[in-house]
Amino acid sequence: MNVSGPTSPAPREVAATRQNAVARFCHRFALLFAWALTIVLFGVLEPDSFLQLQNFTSIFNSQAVLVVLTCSLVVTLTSSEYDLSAASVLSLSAMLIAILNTQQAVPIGWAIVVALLAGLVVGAINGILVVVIGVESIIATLGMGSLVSGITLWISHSNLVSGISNTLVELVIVPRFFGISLGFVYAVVIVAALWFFLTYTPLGRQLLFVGRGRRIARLSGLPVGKLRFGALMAGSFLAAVAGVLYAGTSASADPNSGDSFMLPAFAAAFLGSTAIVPGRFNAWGSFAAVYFLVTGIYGLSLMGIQVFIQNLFYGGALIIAVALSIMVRRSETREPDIAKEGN
Amino acid sequence: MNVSGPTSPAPREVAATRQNAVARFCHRFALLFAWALTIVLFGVLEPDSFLQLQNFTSIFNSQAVLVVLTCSLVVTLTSSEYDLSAASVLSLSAMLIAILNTQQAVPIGWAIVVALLAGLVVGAINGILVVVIGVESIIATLGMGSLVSGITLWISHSNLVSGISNTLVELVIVPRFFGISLGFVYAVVIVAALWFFLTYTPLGRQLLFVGRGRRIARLSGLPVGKLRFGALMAGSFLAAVAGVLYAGTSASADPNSGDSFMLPAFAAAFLGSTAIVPGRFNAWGSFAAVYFLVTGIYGLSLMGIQVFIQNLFYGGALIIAVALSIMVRRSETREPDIAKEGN
Amino acid sequence: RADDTGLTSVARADLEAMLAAHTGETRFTPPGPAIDPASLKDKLIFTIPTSTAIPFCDVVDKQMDEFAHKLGIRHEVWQTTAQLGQWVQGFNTAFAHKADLINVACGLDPATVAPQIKEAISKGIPVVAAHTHANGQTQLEDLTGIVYGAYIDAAKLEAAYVILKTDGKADVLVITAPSTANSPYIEKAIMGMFKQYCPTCKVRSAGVNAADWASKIGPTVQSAILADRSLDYVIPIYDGMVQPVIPAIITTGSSARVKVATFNNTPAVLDMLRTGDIVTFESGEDTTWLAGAILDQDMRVLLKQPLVKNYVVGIRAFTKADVAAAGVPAKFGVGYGDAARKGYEALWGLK
Amino acid sequence: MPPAIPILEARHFSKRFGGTTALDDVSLTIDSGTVHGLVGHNGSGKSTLIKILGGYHAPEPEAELIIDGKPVRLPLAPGLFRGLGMAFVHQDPGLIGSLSVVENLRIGAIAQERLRPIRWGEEARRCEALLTEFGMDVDPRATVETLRPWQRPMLAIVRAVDEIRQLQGETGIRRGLLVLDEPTANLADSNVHQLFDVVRRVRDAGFGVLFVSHDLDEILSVTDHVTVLRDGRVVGSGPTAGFVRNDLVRLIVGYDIPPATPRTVETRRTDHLVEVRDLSGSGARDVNLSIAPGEILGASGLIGSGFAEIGPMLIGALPVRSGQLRLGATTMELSVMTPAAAIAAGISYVPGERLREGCIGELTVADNVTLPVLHRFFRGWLRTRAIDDHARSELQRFGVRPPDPTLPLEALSGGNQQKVLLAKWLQLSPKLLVLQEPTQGVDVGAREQIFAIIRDFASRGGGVLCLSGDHEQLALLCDRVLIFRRGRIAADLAGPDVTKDRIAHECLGSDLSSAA
Ligand SMILES: Nc1ncnc2c1ncn2[C@@H]1O[C@H](COP(=O)(O)OP(=O)(O)OP(=O)(O)O)[C@@H](O)[C@H]1O
Ligand SMILES: Nc1ncnc2c1ncn2[C@@H]1O[C@H](COP(=O)(O)OP(=O)(O)OP(=O)(O)O)[C@@H](O)[C@H]1O
Ligand SMILES: [Mg+2]
Ligand SMILES: [Mg+2]
Repeated sequence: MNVSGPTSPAPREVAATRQNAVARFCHRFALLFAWALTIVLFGVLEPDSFLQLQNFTSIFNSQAVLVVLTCSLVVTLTSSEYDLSAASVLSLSAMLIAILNTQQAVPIGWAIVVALLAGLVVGAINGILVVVIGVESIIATLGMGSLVSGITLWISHSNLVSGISNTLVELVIVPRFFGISLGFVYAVVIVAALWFFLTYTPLGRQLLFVGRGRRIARLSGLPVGKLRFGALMAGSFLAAVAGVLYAGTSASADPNSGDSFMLPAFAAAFLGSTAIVPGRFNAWGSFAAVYFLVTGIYGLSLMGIQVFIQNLFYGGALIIAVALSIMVRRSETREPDIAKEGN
Repeated sequence: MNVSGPTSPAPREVAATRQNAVARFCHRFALLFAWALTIVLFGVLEPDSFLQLQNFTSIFNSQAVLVVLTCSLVVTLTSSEYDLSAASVLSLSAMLIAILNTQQAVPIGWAIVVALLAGLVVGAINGILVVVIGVESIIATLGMGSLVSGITLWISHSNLVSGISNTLVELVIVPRFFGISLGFVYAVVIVAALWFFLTYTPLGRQLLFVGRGRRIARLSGLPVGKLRFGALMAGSFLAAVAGVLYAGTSASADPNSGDSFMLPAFAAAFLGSTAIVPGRFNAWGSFAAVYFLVTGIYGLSLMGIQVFIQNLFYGGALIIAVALSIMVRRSETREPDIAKEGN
Repeated sequence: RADDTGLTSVARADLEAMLAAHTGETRFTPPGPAIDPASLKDKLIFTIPTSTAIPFCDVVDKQMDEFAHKLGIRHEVWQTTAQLGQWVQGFNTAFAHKADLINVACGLDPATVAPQIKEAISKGIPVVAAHTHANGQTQLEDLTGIVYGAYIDAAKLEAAYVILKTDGKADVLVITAPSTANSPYIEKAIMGMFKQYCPTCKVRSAGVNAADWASKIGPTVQSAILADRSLDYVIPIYDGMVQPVIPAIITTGSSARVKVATFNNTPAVLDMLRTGDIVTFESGEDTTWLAGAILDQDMRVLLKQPLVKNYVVGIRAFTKADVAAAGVPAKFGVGYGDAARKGYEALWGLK
Repeated sequence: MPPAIPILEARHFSKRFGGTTALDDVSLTIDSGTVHGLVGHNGSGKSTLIKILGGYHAPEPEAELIIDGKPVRLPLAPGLFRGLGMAFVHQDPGLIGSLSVVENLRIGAIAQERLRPIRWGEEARRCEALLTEFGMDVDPRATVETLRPWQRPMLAIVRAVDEIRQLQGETGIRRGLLVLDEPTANLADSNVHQLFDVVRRVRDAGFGVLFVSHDLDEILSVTDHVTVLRDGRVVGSGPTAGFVRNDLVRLIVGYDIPPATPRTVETRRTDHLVEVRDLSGSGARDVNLSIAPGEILGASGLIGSGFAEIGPMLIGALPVRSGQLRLGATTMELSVMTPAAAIAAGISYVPGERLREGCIGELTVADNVTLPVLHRFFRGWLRTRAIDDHARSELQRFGVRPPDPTLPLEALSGGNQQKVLLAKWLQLSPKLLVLQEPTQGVDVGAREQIFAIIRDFASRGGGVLCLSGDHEQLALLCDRVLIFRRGRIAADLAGPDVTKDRIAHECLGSDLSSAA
């Protein structure tokens, strides 16, 4: 059957909407260029100390926890849910491992299993609140975050717990190949798996549809509730994995250990959504964002620059990257209407 | 001109949409009942220490900062923007007062003016990012929050600064009438003004229209951009006012003082949206929420209960209140369609 | 003569002597035998503090820089903002820079970076915990050396001051920070003092984690004041906790009754002591002494000489009477005199 | 008599959205005391023109606007249209669902004030009176989303008319313009008559009316003057009396459309492909229907009569109290149906509100088309090239212009979006295709193509259920039409009875009989 012909509506100038491939490429990889630029900049400023292989392995090794926590946020953000309890789950997971392993003499393997299960339980409760009852995710997870923190404080009597089995430490932080630790390998594997999941599996695409248009997804036959529930559980699970890496990195757990990761993780997820697949939360974009931010901060620390500059760098990088990305996309595609501009 | 006629559509079952007045009343005042219940509960558990006038005046006096910060969030949330920089603005405002007043010998009045202006400037930058450039508010204000924190650290060299003029302290925290301090009076005045503004002024309603349907607001001839810009500026301004109260409360400023208010303020704003005018962010609801939460925490610490219970109370209260409110509203209105449930 | 509350004159004398020993400029006593740092030229000492945003850490680091410069030793401070990843990077950078010694400093609990410390030791890089432990606190086995924080001395001084000030009728709230490893030891030292010198005093403690200081100390203090009408002292174990304590006292209308004694000599809190009437007592470590002590212990490690045991530095207690000596407005490192600097320079054979 | 000065003169209006030229040097003059019709195919620029008048879009710089003889600066500042005497009913009626009826009705008044306190009690009473006047029994404090679907467009019309009346009230007869962008698309017939009544009164009071509709009969019956847009250009304009229906059609599509011939199909069939038994819930009661293979069954009725809810109910998108569906050999309980189960069973439902229910505008055409069949392209991983190829071939098959699967779907015009939706659902090779208003807001040319697609599907043995309030479309497309009244099937028209007039008559039947 072919129904096209002279009767079809007038064709519009396609060239204009088809985006300029070069501009698009630049946009996709702008964050990587910025990262490269940061490296060159600090390489010039600190030629002796910055441009050493060991520096880079150290940058890579030290951020596995943040990368995995960011992945957790990418999953939930893709389904348009905010998970503010992720950091608390990280703390809980690390603390469970510490307490079970050091105070209850539970073998480290089982302790990890319990920690991951705890992540799934929190995810399930989030799911019940958000999907079944219908509480907005930002509210439900704000509340759950507070509850989970309370539990972590409770089981730890608010104490730092140290002395986690060296097995875990070996498996996470100790450098192996060319100075790269297994923790970084896990983080890369998780990022790659997430990228594959979101890009190349039906489930990942379905999650995107659920995030962009819940009603449409449902009418298209997607099990929207299950997908949202699943995303919240997967997000909490990944946060718990980040907690395991934390425990392995520090061989100890602090009841508030997760808190300081929350802002960097959200910043990296947002920043990452301007790169690689601009406009979508995506795994490699977030990965690049984490290491761009960390490299910048690392270089600043290396130069002995005061801490407040780090805050300025963080905030400035996020704002500028996102603002530029929006302006580029606007000029690439058609002119926005006034309402989109929001005037 | 009369255009009605016999052709009018079939009558509807009126009883179903006209909501049951009793249930509605209960819903509106449920938070106040919960508050009363908390008071009765602790009154019974701790009869000697809890039920004293001074307890209540001191509960009231101590939370003016949180009330005003919550008002700031109510304004921005009404226009559907998240302002994550509010806490940093609070810190900046308090720090400016401290530094100007103690280190630069600026009279306290002028120091306050500068602090409030700084709030407006941050609000304007937020406005430019969000309204003019089109960055999502949650991202823009996350970045601005980090930037503003950096500036606060910078100007204070990360130091706690104390010695703010006693005039301000007198004007804020010192108990006056029946043990009530002026700080609480300001907070109540701000809440009442916000309530009047949101409920009875066209401008307040315009903000709500913009928050609920930006496109439609624009089609209806509202200056959407200006209103959003204004909301972000007003929010930052109120956060700066909270900073002034903070400076007056503790006669000193810490570069990170605002951070710990962020979660309580969001929790109170969300919780407050389940009360008084359920379903909308509103001033008195938030006021009730702040004092419900604080009374609970206060009673718990009076009983010498450990800190973790406070976290449990916080999280639990938020989740339960919002979940209940949603379930009540669902049963009040008509059968929801399945897609809205999001299953 | 024993007065009505049982504060014996012996006890009173003890307490007064304790306070007197810490009043005025610090009196330096050499920690051990002199050392010869000549062989340490161009060695690299790498310091990782909890957070360089903590001004106290910053001042000590600067003072260490100054000493190191005179000694011809290289000293690097890693800029951090209290994040695990940054501490780990600090260690890796120290390895990359071929540091000869690493200081885990200024409250950074060695337990949180235990794997990194182990790695450093296995690489043959000694690690010294500087100003993180209270005396008597259990410590990580891997650590090469320790310079204690003077937490215990300070805790005892606070208790002594409060007991004396109230003539043995104290009613005290101690605010602790359970998530900090040295907090329980500080608490124990305070409680021990009261038990020893004033068993009839009423003392209780409440723990608030550092993350919650700004939001939860207020209600805690308020409810304690209102629950107990005779409460007269609040002892926040670190002076970083003082800020939210003040409004809690003012709002309850009890600023004439309830006072504060605390520790760390943060300038802003010394200013409160000078200009206000709620903070009445504060002590803190001589920062020059502390900087010298850390370097001194570091050099003993590098020179493979016997380490100083129970290395604690001197503290100075301020009351309204002499707080002006800390500067107007107060500054870090002011008011301790020159003894520590001269003492160490002599000990190390400089000049 | 029309006065010398026109109420509105738009000159050289152009508007480009990136590469799309929505308006190309359009000039338009509206005299007071006239109803000015504006017609054109989908995407011809009607709504864009109207949104420029409302200050929503900024036109290209050469545009001039003269109101009442006075030039006005463009772009119009937000809300300035009120000062110029204009009131609008926009294409999507411009209501905020989560807010109350009063707030929505008074949005205009609220937009003009700043700090003067609002007296809500008074406002509510005023609105109640206004709604009663228009025969609407609606609680002014109810939120708009709880209203019945047909009440919402009516609310927007009441609001605009009220705003126009305010103008009249202030200074006696005043000159102003009521702008209606497809106001009848979602209205019940009775409300359409009511609306025309209002439009004529407004005109007679000396105002101008700009009236947009795809229904040419409406245009011919209510307007005094017509302007036709094609591809953003004015291709014809003149007094309505000077046009016959076919002239308009030719101007709109740019060529002649041969008169459509209704399908002549054999009479009743007994081999049922689909059977629905005792379906009740969501406004429909005891519905029994059956569809033979190759049959196109229509369903119609007044808005609110329950016919429109049948589609969502069959796939479990609206609550069902009871009922069974037999499709081939399988029988399903409808009260536990879900869209996923319906799709698995071979039912495709193409919803009416395209961008709200059908597809996600910011995602690509390929993403949208392949969503229900993603698993077909998953062999270890999703074959993205295969996805694009598949989407492209589907677009070509359905004559989507341009057939580029990588464009965001919102870049297509309404008719093309509808074709994409059909492609999305027909690729599943369903046994039963349920369509809701398949050509709503679709221009005449695209409409023919869509008809052809549907007929082709049926001719291969599929069953079609077409839910529509467009009687002409049903007459052209369907073998049989069920008429709903008050939630029940009231008539079953077949063969020669399937005519536009007969359908219209049967739809109103119950009202006529109950009034009698
Ligand atoms: N905000 C926008 N951004 C980009 N393109 C737009 C925008 N709004 C409209 N267009 C394009 O402008 C053209 C004209 O659209 P318009 O909505 O004015 O058509 P219309 O005549 O009202 O059609 P319909 O009969 O379907 O309502 C279309 O090609 C449409 O895709
Ligand atoms: N239709 C409505 N939609 C939204 N809010 C409303 C509505 N009607 C009333 N309210 C809310 O109800 C509260 C008070 O309304 P009320 O009817 O008492 O108004 P009023 O100012 O007392 O009017 P009057 O004195 O004329 O009766 C306000 O919070 C207002 O926001
Ligand atoms: Mg249109
Ligand atoms: Mg009234």
